[in-house]
Amino acid sequence: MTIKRLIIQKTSLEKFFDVLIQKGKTIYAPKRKNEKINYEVVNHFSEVCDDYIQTTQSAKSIIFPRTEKLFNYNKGKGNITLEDFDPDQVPEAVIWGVRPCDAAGFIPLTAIFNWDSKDEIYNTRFEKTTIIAFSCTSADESCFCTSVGGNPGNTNGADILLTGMGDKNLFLAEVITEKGEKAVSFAPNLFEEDPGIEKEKYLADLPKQFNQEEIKDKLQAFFESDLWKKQSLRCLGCGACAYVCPTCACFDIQDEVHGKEGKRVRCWDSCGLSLFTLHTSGHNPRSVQSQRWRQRLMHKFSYMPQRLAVYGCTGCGRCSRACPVDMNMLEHLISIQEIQK
Amino acid sequence: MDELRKRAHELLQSGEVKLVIGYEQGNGNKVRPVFITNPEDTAKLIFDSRCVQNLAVYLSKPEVKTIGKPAIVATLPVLRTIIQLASENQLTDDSAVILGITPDGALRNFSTLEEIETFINQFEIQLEERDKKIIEQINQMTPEERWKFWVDTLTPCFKCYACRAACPMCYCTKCTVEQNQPQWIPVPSHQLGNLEWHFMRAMHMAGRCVDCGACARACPISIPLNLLTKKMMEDMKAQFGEYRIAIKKGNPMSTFKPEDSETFIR
Amino acid sequence: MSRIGVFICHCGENISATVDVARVAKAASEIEGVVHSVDYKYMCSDPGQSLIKQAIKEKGLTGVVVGSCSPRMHEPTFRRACSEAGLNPFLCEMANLREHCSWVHEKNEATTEKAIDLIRMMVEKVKLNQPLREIKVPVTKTALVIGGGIAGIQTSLDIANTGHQVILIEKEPSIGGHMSQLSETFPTLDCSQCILTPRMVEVAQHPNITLYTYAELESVSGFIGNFKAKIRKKAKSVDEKLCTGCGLCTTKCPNKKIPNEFNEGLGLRTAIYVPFPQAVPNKPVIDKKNCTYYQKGKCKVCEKFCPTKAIQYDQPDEILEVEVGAIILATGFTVKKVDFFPEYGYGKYPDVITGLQFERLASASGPTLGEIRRPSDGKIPEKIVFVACAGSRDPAKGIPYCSKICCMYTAKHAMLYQHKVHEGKSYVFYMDIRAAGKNYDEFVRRAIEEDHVNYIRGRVSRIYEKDGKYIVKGADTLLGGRPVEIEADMVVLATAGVSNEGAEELAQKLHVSYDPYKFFAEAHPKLKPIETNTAGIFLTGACQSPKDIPETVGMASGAAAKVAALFSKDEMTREPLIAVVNRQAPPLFSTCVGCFLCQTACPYQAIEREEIRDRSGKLIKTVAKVNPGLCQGCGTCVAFCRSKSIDIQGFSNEQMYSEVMALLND
Amino acid sequence: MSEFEPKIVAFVCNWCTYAGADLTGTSRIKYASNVRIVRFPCTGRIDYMLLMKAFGEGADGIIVSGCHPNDCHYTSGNFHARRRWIVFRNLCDFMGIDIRRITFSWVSAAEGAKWADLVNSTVATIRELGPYEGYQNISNYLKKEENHG
Repeated sequence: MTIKRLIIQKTSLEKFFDVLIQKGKTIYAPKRKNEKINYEVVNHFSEVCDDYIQTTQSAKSIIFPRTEKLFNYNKGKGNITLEDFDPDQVPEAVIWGVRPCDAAGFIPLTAIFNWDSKDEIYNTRFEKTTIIAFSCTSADESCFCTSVGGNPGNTNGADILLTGMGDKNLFLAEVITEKGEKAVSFAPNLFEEDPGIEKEKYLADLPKQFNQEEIKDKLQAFFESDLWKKQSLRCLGCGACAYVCPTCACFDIQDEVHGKEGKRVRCWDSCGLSLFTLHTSGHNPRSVQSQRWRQRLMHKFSYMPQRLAVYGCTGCGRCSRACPVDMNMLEHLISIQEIQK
Repeated sequence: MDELRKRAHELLQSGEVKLVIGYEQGNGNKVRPVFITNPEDTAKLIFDSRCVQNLAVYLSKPEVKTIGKPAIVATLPVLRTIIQLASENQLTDDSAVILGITPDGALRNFSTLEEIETFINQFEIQLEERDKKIIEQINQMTPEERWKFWVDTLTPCFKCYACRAACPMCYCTKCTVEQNQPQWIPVPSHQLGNLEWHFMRAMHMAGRCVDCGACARACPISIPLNLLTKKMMEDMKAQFGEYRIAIKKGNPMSTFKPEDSETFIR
Repeated sequence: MSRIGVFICHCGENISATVDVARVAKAASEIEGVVHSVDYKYMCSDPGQSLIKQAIKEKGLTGVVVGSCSPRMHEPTFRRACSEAGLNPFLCEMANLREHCSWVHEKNEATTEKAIDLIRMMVEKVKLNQPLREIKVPVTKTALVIGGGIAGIQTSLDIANTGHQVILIEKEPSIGGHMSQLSETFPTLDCSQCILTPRMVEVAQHPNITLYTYAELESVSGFIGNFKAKIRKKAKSVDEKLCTGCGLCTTKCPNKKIPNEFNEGLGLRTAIYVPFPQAVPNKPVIDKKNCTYYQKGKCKVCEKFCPTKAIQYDQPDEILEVEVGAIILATGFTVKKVDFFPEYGYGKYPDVITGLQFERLASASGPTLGEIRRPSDGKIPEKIVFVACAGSRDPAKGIPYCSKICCMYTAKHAMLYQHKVHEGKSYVFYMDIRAAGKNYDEFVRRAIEEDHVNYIRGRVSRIYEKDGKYIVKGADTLLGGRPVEIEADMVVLATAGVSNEGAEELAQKLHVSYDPYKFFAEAHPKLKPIETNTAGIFLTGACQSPKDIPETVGMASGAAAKVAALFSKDEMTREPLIAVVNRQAPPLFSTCVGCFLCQTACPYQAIEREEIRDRSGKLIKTVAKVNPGLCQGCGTCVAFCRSKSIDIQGFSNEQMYSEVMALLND
Repeated sequence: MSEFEPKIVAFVCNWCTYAGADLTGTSRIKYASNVRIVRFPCTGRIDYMLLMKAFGEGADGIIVSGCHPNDCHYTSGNFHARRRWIVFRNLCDFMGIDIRRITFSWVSAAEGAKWADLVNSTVATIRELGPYEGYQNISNYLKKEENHG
């Protein structure tokens, strides 16, 4: 569908929020707690935080939770009963206040969960969730969405994109999808026609610093390069980058057993952790951190565009902010771009 | 700083070490670890009050080990770590050249572990007032409040294990959380799994922690998880006498005194 | 897949009276992996055991759980039954339905539920049991005895008489120990040397005993059945083979004023000397510290006079390496000297002496040839005071324990004095009289009643000199604490028996525990008084705590019996319930990271270091390894190991974990 | 509603407390049936993580018992254990884990009556404290709640 442009007053925005609550939506929105801002279930507009560049953790976990049950089982003697995932249990949800880079993160994520088989659980959650994004009016040194095909006012991935004007008493509301349209339809009166607002004027200024296509092409030849070792010598091999990333989708399947009962759960994992590729035999094809760092970067900038036609990075910069040893994605990508063939 | 660079340059030039592990300027206002193999690059080395990451964590990293003998910039917590690692058979006198930095910022060379031990013994590990205050606040809570505090504090943990990765004392090649026969700690980061992980981590640090703070600084979501180790250190001081990092001394948890308190035993 | 058999015992009615055994058997049959579940009147009876054997064969069981009495009662029975049916005995577990359930609870639903839980717990455990084999360790059938007093002599002779080899080492130039210093022995008053010296000679002549005097233990490694010991043979400066023991050198030695240790300093000896006339071996040694030649480089008188050219000034210490299967510690004890007591003059009064010095005075071979004379002027004392518990039972002096032998020898001393000095008056200050032993109390009574020794119950607070007499101040607590003052010519202190100097060092060499007073610690105060906590090392005599001769000899024979039992087979077998450090496929080799903190936690020094090397010999890593000969299976290391690299067979992490899980989940 | 029956797991050593509990049996002394004994070679073998697991799986109370000091079959396993329990208890307390629910004791092989008393008094204490809901809430987390984002 074509994007519908509307405007909404700040006071109406608050009303819109309340309408969504009244319609039974669970709203996840950025909330400040102990100096960190993260998505949490919010019931009052006043709790929502709006003065942030980026949340510490991405919105990924709302649709791809860090731990989720796939099914329950019960083993009687000779008969096993399964209680499968019930799509009806998934609540209708809204993610409010997502940055465009986070919203864009759902594109690669959806691609991964629909690559070979369709992941029912992920898709159900995704379909039941409306993403209301807010454009960025400022950026920091870790941000680089413009270099990976995004921008501070990018509409990709969002259902509705709101862009605040000046002192943010008025917002441009771009209704991008049917999900977005449906949300607006709950309170159409709160919105007005767009008088022709020049959105770009209000967006953060973030120059493009590298070309991801060029990087993709270059990486093909870099598999055996000693670049990885140089870049990753200080990498500690923790999973912080993957766990804050809006697109990292590695997971582990675990059975939690309690006697005859048990459940199978899916939980986050990371290719940065050494155990991730450890074979039962004791052999580990990615035995050192440089190989794991290579995997992370290659996966996002080479394998995914090749296989899924989508890049695995939206330039949110969370990994760089979270890294205890300043492994900076942007810096490393620029340095790859700078390598002369 | 010039002295540090000069010494690092000498060490690399002479071939005494193959690698210098230190700090360099990172992005923005960050500093970060740097690994220098070329004497010319020693100009990158910096040292200031921002340089708090515990570099000793790299001494057990396989890729770093393959480069050759390192020199390491070692502040007081790093020196303590080196001694604790030595007491656990992970380091010897020849493992690394120590570029010690005294608490007042001066370069100090150490030629033996004993020298380091003597040096660090001048500075008792003391909790900062701020930490003492928080611990005291938690102590003042009712057990139910404490329980709620910790469940709430640990619930956000998503088990990225940055705390473990940043800790130089967590050098096991296979951590208990990676054992699955039996599965001591649940893999998923639910509340029980998180509690058990942090409880066990604290127990494993008992008597070994040098209070460098690396674990808490590494936590991407700022869980104050080193409050546990700090509290434990205070308790051990109170229960078993001094808390001192030393080369030759059984771990307080692997030794005992016949007169240890047993007022809690019926 | 497990095929577990469950066998529920009624134990007559002992279990079935309170537990619904049929229901337990039925519930057990529903547990995953259980293929056979029955209940029976008496599982331990022959027909009961046959049920188990039959089921093992017919159902191809991979594990057995017997729900009956305590495993401490019948575990061997059922394990043997399994073994007889071809199932590894360690695949059998018992659930304690009797002592821990039916006998202690009322008949009700909850009790049956508990029984089911206990069964489920053991079923889950036994699923994870591993077939184990008994551990076999070879045994070197030679014993090393350290210390040549009566304890070492007795144990050496007893072991040697069983046909096994003994190496006996003694740090002094002669064996004999304290017993050779004694005059007469209580309660029979027979002459100590008369009964000891034949044994000393027997040691020297026994074909199975190798005696090294003037020798000390340098170091020891290895474990039970397989120790390697290094012995330092100190240079005697006399070639033992050439020396005939004629004694000419000792008469010619110009340095004659050295206090004689054997006589507790009450006599003198030369620098080249034989400690006492009946010494074994009866050959001299040169005391280098007091020899003019060694100190000043000139003299060599002994060499000049020696008819066989046996003197060798440049003889070096010799280090012998021996392999032994058992070690017996018989290093004895010592007594506190008079200088330990400020209140008794700090040793400045020559006629305030120790009991051991009194023994030398009373001994026919002693400096006074058995006459009781004052060391200061040789006068026969007319009034003599004996002070018991000098130091002993005195926490303020750091010796809270009773030295055990003083009551008896003090009575003996007083008696000997009365026998030798008929008109003399003797007093004994005592706290309590401890004369438990065959004919002991009668002996003390004889001293009091027949020999008229004056026993005063009370402590001596002070001794000081006044007009050539020693004023002994004390109190008679039987007379309401009335002060007592005695003017004595001589005072004999029954000073506390204490551990030997160097005991701590020796204990550390051998990894043997010791108590706060540096006496070696037995493995169990009641049931293992002879064993130490290190398997294969035994204790005898006063090195464990002060004791008298009969007790020492009894213990020595006991230790010999322990050694004989150990040596009775070529290999010893042990239960395989020991700790094991895991080994894994390369590149990990083991999850152990070699922190070796487990070494300090192990009570048995059973954890060794193993270097894992690649084919070219390059060290890959150093990891812990449990010595199966030393490990006793306590599992302290297992609970301590952070990386869970050590596990214990029979009580493994998986087993214990699954027990807890099974208990709390249906 | 029937009275709350606490689930209590006892972690005991083989040589003293297990034998002591056997003696309770041979002496026919009755005690509450809420306790289930897990036998270890020595208190030194008892892993604190097993205690955590017991709470995690729904135990309301725990007993840990072994040989009196100096009576350890392995000479010092109980001393090591005691030290471990000191640290463990402090940490539990600091984290709000209810240490009233863990009874530590020395019960010798001769103390059959003491064992019965110990179990009875522990059961009484736990009965008064009620089910360990705090812990059970977090361990039921995945049993009830489905996901965690």
